[in-house]
This record gives sequence, structure tokens and C-alpha cells, in this order.
Amino acid sequence: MPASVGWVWLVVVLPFIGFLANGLMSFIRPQAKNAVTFVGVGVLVAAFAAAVAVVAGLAQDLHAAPFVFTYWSWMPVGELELAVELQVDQLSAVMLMVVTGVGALIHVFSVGYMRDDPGYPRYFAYLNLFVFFMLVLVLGASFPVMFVGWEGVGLCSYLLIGFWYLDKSNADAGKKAFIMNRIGDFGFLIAMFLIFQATGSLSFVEVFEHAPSTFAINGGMITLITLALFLGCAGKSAQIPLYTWLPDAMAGPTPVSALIHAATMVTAGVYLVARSNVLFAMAPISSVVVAATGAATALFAATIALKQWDIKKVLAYSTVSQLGYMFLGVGVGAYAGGIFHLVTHAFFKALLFLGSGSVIFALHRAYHATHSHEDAQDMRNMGGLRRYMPWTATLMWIATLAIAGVPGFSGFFSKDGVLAATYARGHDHPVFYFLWVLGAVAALLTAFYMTRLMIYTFHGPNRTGKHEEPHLAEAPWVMTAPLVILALGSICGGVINLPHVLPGAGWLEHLFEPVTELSHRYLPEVHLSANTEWMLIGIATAIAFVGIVAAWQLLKPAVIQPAKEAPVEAGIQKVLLNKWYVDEIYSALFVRPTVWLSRHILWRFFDAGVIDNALVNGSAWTARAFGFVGSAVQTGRLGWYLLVFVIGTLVLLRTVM
Amino acid sequence: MEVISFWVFSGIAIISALLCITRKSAVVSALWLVLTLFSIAALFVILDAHFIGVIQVLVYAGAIMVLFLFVIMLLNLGRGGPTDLPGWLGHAVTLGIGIVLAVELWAVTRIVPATEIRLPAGTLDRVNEQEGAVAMISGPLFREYLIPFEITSVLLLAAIIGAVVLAKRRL
Amino acid sequence: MTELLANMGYDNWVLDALLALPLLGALIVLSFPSKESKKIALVVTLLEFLLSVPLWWRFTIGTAAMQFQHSYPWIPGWGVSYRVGLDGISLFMVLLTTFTMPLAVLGSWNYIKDKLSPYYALLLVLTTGMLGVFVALDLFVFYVFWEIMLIPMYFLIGVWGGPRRLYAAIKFFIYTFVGSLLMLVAILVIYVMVGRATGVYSFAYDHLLANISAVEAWAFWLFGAFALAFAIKVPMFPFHTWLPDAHVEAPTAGSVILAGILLKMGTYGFLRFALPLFPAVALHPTIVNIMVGLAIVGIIYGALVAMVQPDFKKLIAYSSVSHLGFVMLGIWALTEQSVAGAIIIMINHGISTGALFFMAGMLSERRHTREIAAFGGIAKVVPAFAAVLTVVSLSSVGLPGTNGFVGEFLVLLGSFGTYPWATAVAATGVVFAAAYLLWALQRIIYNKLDKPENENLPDLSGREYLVLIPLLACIFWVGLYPKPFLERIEASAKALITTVQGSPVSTVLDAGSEEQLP
Amino acid sequence: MQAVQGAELLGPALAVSAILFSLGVAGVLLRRNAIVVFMCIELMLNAVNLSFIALAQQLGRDGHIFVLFVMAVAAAEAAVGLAIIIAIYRHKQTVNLDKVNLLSG
Amino acid sequence: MGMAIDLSTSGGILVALLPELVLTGWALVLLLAVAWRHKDDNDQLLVGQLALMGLVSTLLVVLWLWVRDAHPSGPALMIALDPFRYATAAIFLLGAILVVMLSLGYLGRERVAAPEYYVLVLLATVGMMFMGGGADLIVIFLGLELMSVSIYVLAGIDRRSAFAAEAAVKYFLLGAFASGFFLYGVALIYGATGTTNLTQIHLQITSLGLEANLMLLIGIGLLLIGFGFKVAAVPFHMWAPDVYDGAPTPITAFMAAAVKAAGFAALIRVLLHALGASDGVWTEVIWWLSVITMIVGNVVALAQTQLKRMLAYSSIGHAGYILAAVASGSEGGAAAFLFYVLMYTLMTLGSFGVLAAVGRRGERDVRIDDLSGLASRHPWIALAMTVFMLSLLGFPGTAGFVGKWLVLSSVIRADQILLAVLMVLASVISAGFYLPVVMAMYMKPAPSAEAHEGTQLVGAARWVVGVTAVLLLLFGVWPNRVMDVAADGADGLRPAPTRIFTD
Repeated sequence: MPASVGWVWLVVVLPFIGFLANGLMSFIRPQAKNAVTFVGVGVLVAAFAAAVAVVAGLAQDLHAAPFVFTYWSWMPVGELELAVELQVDQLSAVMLMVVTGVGALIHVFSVGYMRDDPGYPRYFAYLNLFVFFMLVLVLGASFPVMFVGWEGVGLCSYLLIGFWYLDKSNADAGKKAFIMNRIGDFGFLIAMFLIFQATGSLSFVEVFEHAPSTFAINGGMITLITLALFLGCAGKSAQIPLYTWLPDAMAGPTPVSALIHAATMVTAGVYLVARSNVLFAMAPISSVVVAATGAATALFAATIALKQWDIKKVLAYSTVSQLGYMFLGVGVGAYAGGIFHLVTHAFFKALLFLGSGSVIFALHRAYHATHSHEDAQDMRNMGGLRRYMPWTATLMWIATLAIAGVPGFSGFFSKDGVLAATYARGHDHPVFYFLWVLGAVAALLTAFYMTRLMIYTFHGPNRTGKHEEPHLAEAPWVMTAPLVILALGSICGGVINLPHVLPGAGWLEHLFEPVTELSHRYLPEVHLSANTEWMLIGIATAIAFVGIVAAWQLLKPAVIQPAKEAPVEAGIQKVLLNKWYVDEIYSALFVRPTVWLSRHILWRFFDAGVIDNALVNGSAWTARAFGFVGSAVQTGRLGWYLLVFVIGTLVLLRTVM
Repeated sequence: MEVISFWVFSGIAIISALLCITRKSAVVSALWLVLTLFSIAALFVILDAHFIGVIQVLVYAGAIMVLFLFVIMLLNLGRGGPTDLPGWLGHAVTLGIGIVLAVELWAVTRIVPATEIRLPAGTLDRVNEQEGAVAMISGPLFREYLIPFEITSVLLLAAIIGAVVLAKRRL
Repeated sequence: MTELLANMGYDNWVLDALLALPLLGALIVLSFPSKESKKIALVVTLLEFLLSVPLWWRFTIGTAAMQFQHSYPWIPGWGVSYRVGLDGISLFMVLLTTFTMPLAVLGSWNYIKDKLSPYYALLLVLTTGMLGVFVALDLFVFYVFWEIMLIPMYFLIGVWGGPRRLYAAIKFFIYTFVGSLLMLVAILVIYVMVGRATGVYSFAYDHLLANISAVEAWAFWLFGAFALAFAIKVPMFPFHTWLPDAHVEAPTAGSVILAGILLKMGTYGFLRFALPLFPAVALHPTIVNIMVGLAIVGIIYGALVAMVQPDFKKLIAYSSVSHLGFVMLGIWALTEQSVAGAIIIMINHGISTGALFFMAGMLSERRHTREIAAFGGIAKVVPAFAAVLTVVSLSSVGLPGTNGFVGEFLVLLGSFGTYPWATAVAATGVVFAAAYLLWALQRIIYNKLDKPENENLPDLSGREYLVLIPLLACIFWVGLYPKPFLERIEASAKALITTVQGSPVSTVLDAGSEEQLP
Repeated sequence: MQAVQGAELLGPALAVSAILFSLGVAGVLLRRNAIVVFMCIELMLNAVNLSFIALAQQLGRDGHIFVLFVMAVAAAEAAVGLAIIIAIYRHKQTVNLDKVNLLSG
Repeated sequence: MGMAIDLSTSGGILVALLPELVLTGWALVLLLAVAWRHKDDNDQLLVGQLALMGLVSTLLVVLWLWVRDAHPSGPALMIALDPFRYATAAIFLLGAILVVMLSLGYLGRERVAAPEYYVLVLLATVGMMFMGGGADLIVIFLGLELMSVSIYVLAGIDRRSAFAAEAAVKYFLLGAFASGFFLYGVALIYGATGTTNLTQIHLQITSLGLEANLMLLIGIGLLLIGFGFKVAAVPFHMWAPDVYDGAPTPITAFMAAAVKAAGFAALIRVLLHALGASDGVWTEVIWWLSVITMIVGNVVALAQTQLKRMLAYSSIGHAGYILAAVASGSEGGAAAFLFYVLMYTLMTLGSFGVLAAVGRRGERDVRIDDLSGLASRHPWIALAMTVFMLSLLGFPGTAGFVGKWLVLSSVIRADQILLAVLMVLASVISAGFYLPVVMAMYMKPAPSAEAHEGTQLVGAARWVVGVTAVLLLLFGVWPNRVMDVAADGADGLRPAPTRIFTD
């Protein structure tokens, strides 16, 4: 085994050290920003370096079986042999690179973005902690260890969404995210219990080895397990019906949205499905559910993204939609394809978020300078910004083209891969054609709303306001530099998994073969004929251009008014603006009834009323009441006493006779 | 002859007892009680307890009832103030209870002591003739029943002390 | 080190010393001026803790037998003897107790302002009472300790408690008294019947356990008596209503001890007595349905009711109902994982809920109110406090990496094999737990800092750090490396399971319980 | 002849004594005048004495002795009882028991 | 094999009766002392001290007989010579001693100028001793009357108090009424068995197979009524609260403890020794009496606000517990009774001692809440009271628990588990009125600054309260010796069916 692979523990530990150091700083030296920066960013860069080393070690034999490193025995009870162990294989290697790489860039960006925030050390502490947990998640060698990271990242997202906790809505958003994730985690737990019942183990290697011998293909057990797992994924990766937390999560600082709610954490679900591809491959029904959910989410979220004015909200729904694509991919068995889209998405979506971040940063500074309290995230307050921040504009255009699927850009290849795989499944079952259509439409909408975002933000007249205009300016290099790197990724990220019709195609797929070979037994890869592929490529290209051009033609940035004098929307637009009222429906259906039931029925009526008053105190009162009766009977009149005496006598004599 | 007299005296006893408990005036009640006691004394004699009969007359009808009357006079309850009898309900309840109790106690009259423990008929008469009415009592009283006899003396002492303590004028 | 102790005969006198030392301490406290009392109490409890620590190493892993066991006759004429011992279950209860008491003393340092000496004396007496319950191996002695510990608690609540302390105190007392007296009858019945059958009249646990078949006919009723006593103590729904009042009115240390240790006496009783003595009844379908059902109801119900409590201490109290529901589920599932998990939760609950009560106490020390609504946004003024509160809450929510997860995971994992549906329902408890704790957390430390009186709260003091840091340490120790705990528990858990499952399921209930009526 | 007589008088005597006893009890219940109540109690005692004598005729003279003691007891009680009644009269100027109910509850 | 006493000789009788004789003698001495000096409190005090000496010396005599294990060489006529007699006598004497100690200061404070008080206490004790030691129904009856007559007077001895007078008249009329029934019972038993000697009655019943003889049964019934009154068993209890309430506090204690104990002693001796053969009948009756007594007593006590009445009702409840022991119909039950009643005497005397210290003029007006804040003013008194309350409650660590435990196990050994359950439920109820006393003393603030200023334990009362409290704790932790003694005291009380004994 190449030695450097063994350094994987270092990758995990470094961010944790950063967390401890910065956490300490936040209490003792909140002002020492340079030290914090050094530690916070340093550990990430170091972790990235270590990760590179690990992957390099792995690269010596790309078909090696997974390396499992056991550190200590965690919960050994009876047949349960649970240890804290990390697993390095091709899949986790890719994730490792994404997490540490993108993570490092976003840390750098944050240095500029959070510069003036009083919570600077705390911010970096949380961010480092997040990376730590994310690494545990992707490197964990068993479901429970993965679960540690799984909930850990949830915690960090909770902390970072509510980073500016003094504003109730932020705290609410954080709580909402955590609880919704918990609903998913419930599924994850159930899945683990089922797996343990079935296989008697929880470590990936053993479970996947035993799976074929343990489960009947398409059997009830395996289906149940995978569905439960997918519930977890839906929670973590914001799929229908548990997606509503993600848009609210934008309450956190923008780099956080980029790192957690676009690039890494939210993709954990996809990773989990890919990781347990064997199980899903053995449960076709669940796979279809996954794919269908993905497609539906992709389309549904895209529709909402069409009418959002908050720039981050647009990106948020776009993220949900893109995650839908990834699930569509892994759902149809294109595990490599799904992960591929995950990687490319990590690049361009992070880029978009960070770009919007610097836009917001600029507006914020402007409004701050003039002490006005406009919404720095509302696109209606932007417009024509390319004149003030050319770098950002250009870079974001690159990302937009990528996500819109313009040929040559990374997003094109990954999205096309997913759609092609879906189409290919079509001859197993027609439903996949339908899913493909959904995906295609979603792609169209994607192109449309992304263009819309760009137009309203960077083109047309500026709507920020007279006094603010002079203050609008490009962000500092520390923020733009990461964008450049990400832009490179967005452009040429596609090469790692080119379509089969191109030379050197499917590198990632080959890379993943050791991971996915088992599943291919049940879900063999179907290769489309070259013509079909070319056709699909053509359609995808067409869709992209149609979307972009349509937006360019239809939308007139000139007619938009700034947010404060903007007219009230109506009709379908209003519905879209209000995200199909899903939040309202949920709260009316689940949240408020539960609270009402708990407060009035369970607590006030049943607990306090029935049990405590009626039964507990009631019995006491009854006893006392009898006591008062008894002492009322004690009238003090001898005649009465004698009467009682004699009656007692009669009864007693009756009994003895 | 004895049987008849038994029934006669029993009748007297019962009737006068009834009157005793129903007369309004305490004095009258007391006098009726005296009559009851007398007839009970007579019954004692009929039942071969001559000495006891005599004592009954002396102690009860004589001493104790006199004491009662004395107290009644002392507290001058002679001419009754308001009656101490309850209303019809009280009477009814009392009557009911009395009857039930009588019925329950009546049961014992069906029982005859086991023959093993019964003396041959007329034993007491014979003892009476041999030892005389007094010796027949005094004998066992000062032999087997010495201890109870002594206790009685202490009892009476206690009673005297008590009566004195409670009744003496000086506080 | 341990050898040295061994040479000192540590194993033979340690339990007696643990029981005697606090009583001695109580006398010393009473005999000194009251301003010294808290120092003395601290010293004594610390000594007690140090004394108990070596148990950890001297305890022989891998055997279910009672260790450190010995006995002296007490009332030989009646087969009563002072008999004590430890196994993998009681070991941790004892350590938990000795660990909690010094913290309890520290937690009362400024909170208690008057009648100091009696207060600390009672704390010490309470220690003996609780330890006695956990180490007693003679049912008579067990009962005596079980009752004795009521009195100090009664006074702690009644004298140093909140506004409704009188009500809470007497409620606590009588509630517990009902159960325990019926248990006394049950104990005596067993004693008499076993005595009749064997000719040996003795309250010794092992003797009664060995000949328990003598009470076959009565098993159902006897189990009922024991179960009632323990269920009230646990407390299981619907016998829980004394808990909120007692918790809310008790002084901080009182709540901590109540939650941390007293409640465990109930679950411990199930583990030590109710199940081993009456396995046949305990495994009877009807009983199983009732117990598991109540456990689940407790989990969900406790969580939901906790969610809407305006009073922080009440919230924690109801959360205890929920947590101990997991314990009961784990106990009744009777798999190695679930039983071990149950015991781990018993430990966790002592640590996490104890910490929560300490922090609730710190809040009310600062603001003289426990209303959640009275706070908000205080993370800004007391960051350290907020951080600790967050960690503790998360451990109580069962976040992986903290102790809470280990316990709940093991219980659920183990129970799932036995009662899949019940466990699935119970697992939803983790969602509700997140709901009520995070909501409370948000309303206390997050949101707008809109109450002027909150704007200059002092942050954690050195003493408060002293209280909290050990608890935090345990939270992560148990969370990350529970192996040492598990390996000490395992043998006893396994033994329990074999004892219980080794016996045929009772037919008492099927025979129709009418003719079982006395 | 005497045997016959004794045998047949036992039952009646017990019956009479039962009736007298019941009458005594009834009197106690009926009357409110402390002294009369006490007299009724004396009546009960006499009823019992009658039983003793009747039984003694069959079982031997122990019964007679018993009656003797009962009389002594009655005398003692009479002395004390009347003293008590006088005492209560001193406080209340009445011996009507319905008036004697300071103590109750 | 201890000393055998021939009761057919007058010498034997003298020895057998020695305790009673000694005590009576002392009573006469006291009488002389009274006649000689009855002017002021000091004279009264002197008489009291003499009474104390008398009681103590009698106790010594009793113990001497017990230690020498005096037993009759032949049949026990009239007076029994067995451990049960000695044990009960010792208990009565102990009770009387404590009562006298309480009274020494009390009478002076309440200005009860009647030195005969002590004479009557002594005579009452003699009566009790005959009740506990009578081997013949006549002796038991006379003892009962001797005790009653003295107590009637003692209840009303405070002649300035209308309450005392009322208590006396109520107690007297009901008592005389009840002894009428008792006597009838004796008559019928005599009629059924032809004898009044307990041993003979047993033999007659067994040899003639009279177990179900109707006359006997009714006799037993009437007897139980008589005893039921003395021990204040519901429904024959109605007198108790009023009389306890009105009587001077030490006498209340005397009635609650010693008088009740005497009633039980006689009851147990008669039932076990003479009527054991037909226990099928009386156990059932006693079972019911026990249940309603413990329930009514405890429940009604819940409603009391006055401390004295509360204690009165609680003593009814305890009568119920002891009846449960009787219902077990075994020597174990008798032993339990001995232990329980001893401890109960201690608790009762102690708590009434505290009551006497807190209150004035008969202590009728002392409400439970009047104890508020006592702990801060008089910590020791409060502590003692707490011990008494917990002991009455039957809480582990106090002798009350051991007593309750013995009763329970005797009941359970008799397979009357339902009775045991009811008993513990009743004692749960009792927590509802014992705890508030503790609560008031410790958990409620004193109503005013000058509250409890008058509170003090005068003279010997201090010793009574202190010693009883300490003993209760001691016997609560280390009851062995007393339990053995109690077991010895009940030994051989119930004759084995096969024991033939020659007349």
C-alpha cells in the first residue's frame, strides 16, 4: 500500500485543529484576525495538500481495492463491532479533492468577504469544523461513521445559517434546516437498523460484499433499506419533499452558501447513493423513485427559480434543481455520471455563489456608505453592474454558460451525461423517456433563469440609486482570485468524463469501476449508439441556446423598477414568487397542528388536567373529602355515638352468627 | 308453681322495664327500675340463687337506686323540665334496633349447655341445704375467687377516690 | 497503584467506606459553623469520588458476578443482613453518583444562601441513601435505602425550593411512597413464601432469586408491585407528573440529583429486581405490550409536551420522561446492544440533563426566572455560556460524537430486532428532540437581544467552569470512546438477558388473573 | 322434677334476660337524660346477671360469684358515674346529653 | 427452668401477685401522702415523685419475675404467670412512668390541684396489669373495670374545664354501656363452656367440639364489642376523638398508649389462649374491624386542623394496624403486637409531650400550622417531633417501621395479603397528615416574631421527649434485642391443640 494514503488521517485532523484554534481565539482574542486567517485558511490549504498526497498514493493503482484504516474501536457490543475507521477509494478520493479544493478556495474568499464581521474567528471556526465533518462524511468507512459526518455537517450548516443569530429569521432558518435534516436522518437510522438486522454489519466493505448473498433482487427488504436511505438523502440534499430548508439557508453568509449549500454538503445525498450503489442497483423500484424524485425536483425548483428576485434565492433553487439532476443520474444507474455532475456543479455553482457574493458585497458597501437600508440581494436593485465590476461579471458569465449547458463547458458534458443515461434506460422501461423529457425541460428553464439573473444583475441601467452608484466597485483580489480558479474548473472540468463519442471518453467511469462493478451486475451500463448520442448532444445544445436567447429577447431590464417602487406581482407569477406556497402548506399541515396539539391537548388538557388534576390531586382531594365527611359525622352528640355503636353491634353479631 | 311465678315475675320485670325507659320523669323511671330490680331478685330466688336474690334487693334496689334518686333530687331533676324523649322517628329507630337486638340475642335461648358440663339436676338446691345459702357463696369467694375479690376491693377504692375527687366542692 | 490498593484490601472495605463517609461528613458539617459547611461538603464529596474512582480499575471485566461483595448480619433473627456488592450495572450508577455529588455541591455554592449546614448535611445523607440503593444485595436493606433517600430530598425541595415547594415536596414524597410501600408488601410476600418453600427465611437477593419459583402463583401481582414502584421513580408515563413539579421547585442541586441519579433508581430497579425476579411475567406478551407501549408513549409524549413548556426547567423535566422512555425500551428489548445502550443512556442522562439543570440554575441565579421568554439573544453577552449550552443541548439531542448518540443508537439498533415497529416509532423521537431543544436554545441564546435586563449578564464564572468542564469531558468521552464503559457493562447485560430469557413465559395472565387476587 | 324444671326454665330465663337487655339498650338509645341513660345501663347489667344465674343453675355456683362481682362493679360505676354527672351538671346546669357537645369534629 | 409457683398456696399467690400488690401498696402510700400534704404544687410534685418510685419499683419486680421465668407449677388459676403478662405489664408500667414524668410539670402549669391524680394513674395501671395477666375472664373484667373507673375520673380531673367534664361523661356512659356488652359476652361464654378460666375454656371447646356453638359465637361477638370499644375500633370508636380531645394531654397520651395496649393485651390473650380453636369466626370479624378502623382513622385524620385531634384519629388508625396483627391469629402476630405497642407507646408519649410543650389549657387550640417555624426557634423539639411523626408514619430508620414491618409479615404469614395491601395504602394516606406537621415546622416561616416564645419542655418532660426520640431511632436501626424479647413474650400464648392438662 502506498504510504501516502495512510496520511488520510492528517487530512481530517487538520481542519479540526483549525476549529479548536479558532474556537479558542473567538473567546480569548476575537480581534486577532490575521492569526485567525492564518490558521483558518492555512489548515485548509494544508489539508488540500495532504489530500493531494493521499490521492497521489491511490493513483499508483487506480483499480486498488478500498483502503480501510481503523483507528479505534467505537461501540463494540455483542455482534456489533463498530470501529472508527476511514476508507479511501476512488469515490472518496474524488470527493476528497472537491471538498478540500473548493473548500480551500472558499476559505480564501471568506477572508475578504467576512473581513469586517465581529464574528470573524467564530466564522472560521465553524467553517473549519464543517470541513472536518464533511471529510468524515466522505471518508467514513461505515454507515455510522459516515453518519457522524452526516449530522456534523448538518450541525455546522445550522450554526452557519444562524451565524447572525440576533436576527430571528436567521435563527429560524438554521433550526428549520437542522430539523428537516433530522427527518431525513430518521430515514438514515432506520436504514442502518435494517442493514444491521440483515447483514449483521455496518461497514461498507462487509455490507456490500454480503449484499448479493443476503438480499433478493428487488426484494422487500432491500427496497425498504434503499428507500429509507433515500429519505436521508432527500433531507440532506434538499429533494422533494424536504427541499424547503435550502432556500431559507441562504440566510447564512454567502461563502457558506457556496461551500455548504452548493458545493459540498447538499451533495452528500448523491454521494451516499453512489456509495451504496450496490444496494440501489439491487432495488430497481427504489432507483426509479430516486430518479423520478430527482427529475421532478429539477423541474419544480427550476420553475420557482424563474420568478425569484433575490439573487441568492435564484441560485438556491437552481442548486435544488441541479441536485435533482444528480439524483436523476444516480437513479438511472449512472453513478459516475451523477458524481461527475456533482463535481462540475461544485465548480460553477460555487463560482456563481461567490460571484453573487462579491456583488452583494459591493452593494452592501455602497448602501453602507450611504446609510440606506435597501436589500443588497434584490436583483431589482442591481443592473448594469458589469460597468463597475467587470471581473465578476465575466467570471459569472462563464459559470452561467456552464450551468446552462453550452457545449464545451463542463456543465454541458455532465448534464448531457445524465440525460443521455436516462434516455438510455428508456428501453428498459418507457418511464425513463418521460424523466428524460422532464430533465430536458428543466434544462431549458435553467438556461432561461440563469440568463435572466445575469441580465438583471449586470446589464441594462443601474437601479442601485443615485448616491450609491459612486460607491459601487470591484471586490478585492482576495475574493476575485478564487473565482478565477473556479472559472477554470467550470470551463474545463468536463474533460474528466467526456461522452463516449469523443476520444478519451468516460475516464471517471473507468475510475469508479472498482466501486461500481458489483452494481453493474444488476444494472449493466447501456451504451447508446453513436447516432443517438449525437442526437442527444444536439438536443441539449439546442435547449441551452434556446433558453439563453429566449431570455435575452423576452426580458427587458430597462422596465424593471427598483425593489421599493416595484409593483406587486399577481397570478401565476405571484404563486411562483411565493414558491408554490409550499412553506405555508407545510406549516399549516404539520408544524402548527403539532404545536397546538402538544400545547392544548397533550399538555394543558391531558397532562395538567386529566393526569395531574383529575387523577393525582383528585385522589388526594377525594381522600380529604371523605375525611371531612368523617369528621362531620363526629357530631359530638352522645346519642348519635350510641346509635352508631349499636348498629355496629347488630352487624357484628350478624357476622358471627 | 315455680314456673308460674317465674312467668309472673318475668312479666312484671319486662313491663316495668318498658315503663322505666319510656316515662318522662327521671324519678318515675327510677321507681319503675326499682320494681324491675325487685322482680329480677325474685327470679334469682326462683332460679335457686337465694343469697344473690337477697343481695340484689339490698345492694341494687337498696343502695344503688337510692343513690340514683339522691342524685336526681340533688340536681333537682325531680319535676322534669322539658322531656328528654326524642320524636316519633327516634322512637321508631329505637324500637327497630331493640327488636333486632332482641331477636339476635334470642338465638342463645335455643342452645342448651352440653350435658358433659351440666350438673345433675338440683345440685345447687342440695348444696344450699348442706352449706346454707351464705356459705355456698362465701366458700369459693374466699378460696378460688380470692384474687378477684381483692381486685374488687381495689376497684371500690378507686371508685371512692374518684367520686371524692370529682365531687368535692373545693377546687 | 491498583496493586497498592489491593494490598490495602480496598476491595473489602471500599463499599462500606463509600456508604459511611458521607454520613460522617454530614456529622462534621453539622458540627462546624455554617460558613464552613460548603467547603467541608466539597471536600467530603471529592474524597468520596476519589475513593470510588479505583473501582473503575479494580472492577474485573468479563464477569457478571457481584464484585466487592461482602455482608454482615444485621437482624439475623429475620434473615436480614447488610449485604453489598457491585456488578457492571451498579458500578456505573455508583460512579455516576460519586461523580455528580461534588458538582452538585459546587452548583449550590452561591445558589443556597441560608441554612447552609443542614443543606449540605442533607446532600451528604442523600449520597449515602442513593449509593445504598445501588449496592444493596439484600431486599430489606435495599428497601430501607430506597425510602431513606426520600427524606433528604423531601427537605431539599421543601426547605430550599421555589415558590410552590411545599406542594412539590409532599407530592414527590407521597407519589414515591405509594409505590414503595406496595413494593414492601411484595418483598415480604416473596420473603415469606420463599422461606416456606426452602425453610430458609432470608432477604438475601441471591437466595430469593434462586428460589423465586416458590412465588410462581403470585408472580404477576408481585411484579406489578415492583413495576409500579419503579415506574413511578423512572418515571414512566403516566406516572410522571410528580417530576415536573419536583424538578421545577427543587434547588439546582436538587434537580440535578433528581434527574441525574434518582430517576436511575427506577430503571436500575427494573434491571436488578423486576426482570430477573419475574422474567416469566416480564416477558408475557401483555406485559411486554404495556411496557413497550408506555415507553414509546413516554418518548413521544414527553418530547411533544416538552416542546411547549414555557419554563426551561419544566422543559428539561419532560425531556427526561422522553429520554427514560428510550431506557425502558432498551431494557425490554433484551438484546445486548439495547440493554447496554439503556445503561449508557442512564449514564448520559445523568451527565447531559444534569448539565442542563446546572445551566438552568445558572440562568435563574442571574435573572431569578426560568421563563424561556425572559431571555433571547444572550449569546451576544454570554458567549461561553451559550457555547456550552449548545454543546450540552446537542448531546441531549443525540448528535453523533456526543454521548447522547451512543446510547440512543445502541438502544434503537438493539431494539429494532425485537420490536421493529415500536423502534421505528421511537426513532421519530430524535426528530422531536431536535425540535424542542433547538427551539428552546434559539429562544434563549439566539433571536433579538430585546430584554434590557439581559444586556449585562455575567458570563460563566470560574466555579461554573469547574462544574461544567467535567461534564463536557464526559459528554465527549462517552461519545467518542465508550468502549471502556461497554466492556464493563457487557457481561452483566448478557447475564441479565440469559436469566430473563432462560425462563418460560408465564401463563399467569392466560389463566385469568381473577383467581390470582388475594 | 327439678331437673325438668331447671331444664325448661333455662331457655325462658335467657329469653327474659335477652329482652331486658334489649330494653336496656333501647332505653339508652331513647333517653337523653344522663342519669336515666345510666339507669338503663344498670338495667342491662341486671339482665346479664339474670343470664348468669340461670346458667349457674345448670353449671354451678361460679355464676353466682360472678353476679356478686358484677354488683360490686355496678356500685363502683354508680359512685363514679354519678360524680361525673354531678361534675358536668356543675358546668352546664343540665344533664341533657344533647347539650353536651362542645367536643366534636 | 425458672421458678415454679404453686398458686394453690397463699404464698404462691402472693408471689404471683407481687407486682400488683406492690403497686397497690404504693397507691395506698400515695393516698396517705395526699391525705397528709395537699396544699401546694410542691406537695403534688412530691406525690408525683413517689408515684414514679412506685412504678419503677413495680417494673423491677415484674422484670425479676420475668428473668426468673416464674411459671405456675399447676394450672394457672385466675392469674397467669407467663412472659406475655410480664411483657405487657412492663409496657404498661413504662407508659405510666412516662405519663407521670409528663404530668409532673404539666399539672403545675395547668394548675390542676388534685394529687389523687397520681393515685388513680397507679390504680389504672394495676387494672391494666390484671387485664394483661388475667387467666380468668372475671379477673380480666375486673381489671378492665378498675382501669376504666380510674380513667373516667382522670379524664375529667381538671374540674375547671368543661371540656374535661364532657370528655369524662362521654367516656363514662359509653364505657359502662360497652362493659354491659362485654359482660353479656362473658356470661354466654360461661354458659357455653361452663367455665371462665381461659385455659379451661380452650380445653372445653376442643374436647366438646364447641367451636361452632352458637352461644359461644355470640359470646365471642359481644366480647369483641366490649374490647372493640376499649381499643377504639371503628365503629365503636366515636368516643375516642372527643375524649382524647377534652382530657388533659398526659391522660390523653395515657389513653392512646397504655389503655389501648391493655385492651389489646386482654383481647389477644383471650382470643389466642382461650378461643384459638374457633378462630375461623373471630379472624374474619377482626379482619373487617381492622380494615375499617385503619381506613376511617387515617382518612378522618386528614381533615383535622388541630394537632391534638389529628393525633387522636391517628391513634385510631394505629389501632387498626394492631388489629391487623391480631387478625393474623398467630403468636407471631402477638409478638408483633408487643413490639408495635411498645414503640407506639414511645411515639405517642413523645408526640403528646411535644404537644404539651407547645400548647396551653389542654392544648385543644393548637393547630398544626401553629407549629410553623418551630424548627428555627426550637430545633431540638422540632427534630424530636420529626422523629415521632416519621415513626408514626412507619418510615425506615425509625422503630415505627420495624413495628409495621413485623405486623405486615405476621399478616402475610397468615396469607392475608389483601389486608397487608390495605394496611400500606392506609399508611400512605397517613403521610398526608404526618408530613404537614414536619412541613409546618421546617418549611413554613414563623407567623410572628414572638411565636413559640411560650414553648418549653418543663422538667421531666424534656427527658420523656428526648429519651423516646432516641429510643425510637435506636430501635429503628437495631431492633434485634427487642424483637427477640417480643417473640419470647408471645411464646406459648396460643396452646397447641394437643396439649392435655390435668385439672
